[in-house]
Amino acid sequence: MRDTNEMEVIFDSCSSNERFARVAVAAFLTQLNPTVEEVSDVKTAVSEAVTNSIIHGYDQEIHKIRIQCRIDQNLFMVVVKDEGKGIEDIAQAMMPMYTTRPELDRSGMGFAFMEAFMDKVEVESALGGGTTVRMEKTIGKGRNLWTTQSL
Amino acid sequence: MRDTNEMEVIFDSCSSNERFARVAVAAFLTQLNPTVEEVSDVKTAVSEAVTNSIIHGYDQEIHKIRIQCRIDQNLFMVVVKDEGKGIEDIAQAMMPMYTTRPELDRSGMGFAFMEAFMDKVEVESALGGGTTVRMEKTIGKGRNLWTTQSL
Amino acid sequence: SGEIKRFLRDDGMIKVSRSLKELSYKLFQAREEMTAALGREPTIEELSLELHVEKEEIVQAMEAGGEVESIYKPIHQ
Ligand SMILES: Nc1ncnc2c1ncn2[C@@H]1O[C@H](COP(=O)(O)OP(=O)(O)O)[C@@H](O)[C@H]1O
Ligand SMILES: Nc1ncnc2c1ncn2[C@@H]1O[C@H](COP(=O)(O)OP(=O)(O)O)[C@@H](O)[C@H]1O
Ligand SMILES: [Mg+2]
Ligand SMILES: [Mg+2]
Repeated sequence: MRDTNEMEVIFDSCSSNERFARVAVAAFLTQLNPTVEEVSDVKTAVSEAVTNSIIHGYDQEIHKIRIQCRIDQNLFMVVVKDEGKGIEDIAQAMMPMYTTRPELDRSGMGFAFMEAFMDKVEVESALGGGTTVRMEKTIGKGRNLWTTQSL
Repeated sequence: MRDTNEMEVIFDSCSSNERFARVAVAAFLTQLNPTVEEVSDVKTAVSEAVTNSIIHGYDQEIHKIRIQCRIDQNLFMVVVKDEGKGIEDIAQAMMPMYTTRPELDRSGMGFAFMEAFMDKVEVESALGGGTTVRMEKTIGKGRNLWTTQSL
Repeated sequence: SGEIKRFLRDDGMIKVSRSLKELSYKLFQAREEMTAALGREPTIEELSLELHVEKEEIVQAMEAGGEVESIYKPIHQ
């Protein structure tokens, strides 16, 4: 296999596409031979970002969400992008338990989950200018260890 | 669910992305609650079109392939697009057993499979201008019939 | 031949959602067995070899697994 590979998926911001987005990203990720747990970590993080775009970015109106994935060796990079209303104070938005939509039963833990399950999370956003969430995760960390153990 | 839904996926034309593309399309199609047979029909057709773009369109160089899917009620539409070398004579290319790459063990049955497994296949292409394959399939045809029979 | 055709037809009527749920149950079992045997999490590739299913299909089945886990859990406990 080549060392790098890229894909991009663009879809309507309806909640029925959340599953589809997760599967598309997970299917692309399988090239790195992850464990079930690594796949679920990435799926959870992507889900949180996509839900945010649907609920907060677009206020549940239907517009486009774009996910870009890139594999470089065993590094997996995923970017979730909307052109929605944007975030005024990113640092505040990323604080655990902070939510602007408590009435929708939001827990304010979306960014906290992304940070817990991925190695790196970066948010770019501006009021009225949409939101871009960039995440990275190295797949197969410590796997050499396993190989050594089983020898 | 809304009656229409759209997605688009763009990926590198390497053969390791073929399976990814099939599953991305299948995951999107799942919304129509298809049978195993319907999904495998669509996957086969998409596979053939993607393989053609990789092998014939791009001569196995790495460029982009674009798949667009649209659901409208129970009609599933999928478009596979490359910007590769194009087809000179489309009618001839679509004839069963016709292949320009017998040395690569091609059977010349790709378009025949697409036509067998989908309700409609349309090809647009020009030498040097890339190739677009548009396919349609109604999902759940005859399902009422079956229900009636089993009563 | 009418009978055979109908048999094939019925077979084709299995909903993909059901077949993915079945696969997700097998996946759940295989993952537990292999984790115990290997002393670590199996990779998707190892699961795909064990279950004779493409890696991409395994992640699709994982997605269908949510309900299955709750259905089958009581049996395991
Ligand atoms: N894509 C986005 N567009 C606009 N605002 C966002 C977006 N993502 C997150 N936010 C803001 O950041 C806050 C925190 O997000 P998150 O941690 O996922 O918690 P929750 O979604 O439960 O509110 C949200 O309440 C919202 O105000
Ligand atoms: N995307 C494409 N770009 C250029 N040529 C194509 C493309 N798809 C099909 N063709 C041409 O049409 C022919 C028939 O295609 P197909 O029926 O799939 O058979 P095969 O792939 O086995 O040759 C190919 O041999 C090729 O010459
Ligand atoms: Mg959230
Ligand atoms: Mg072909």
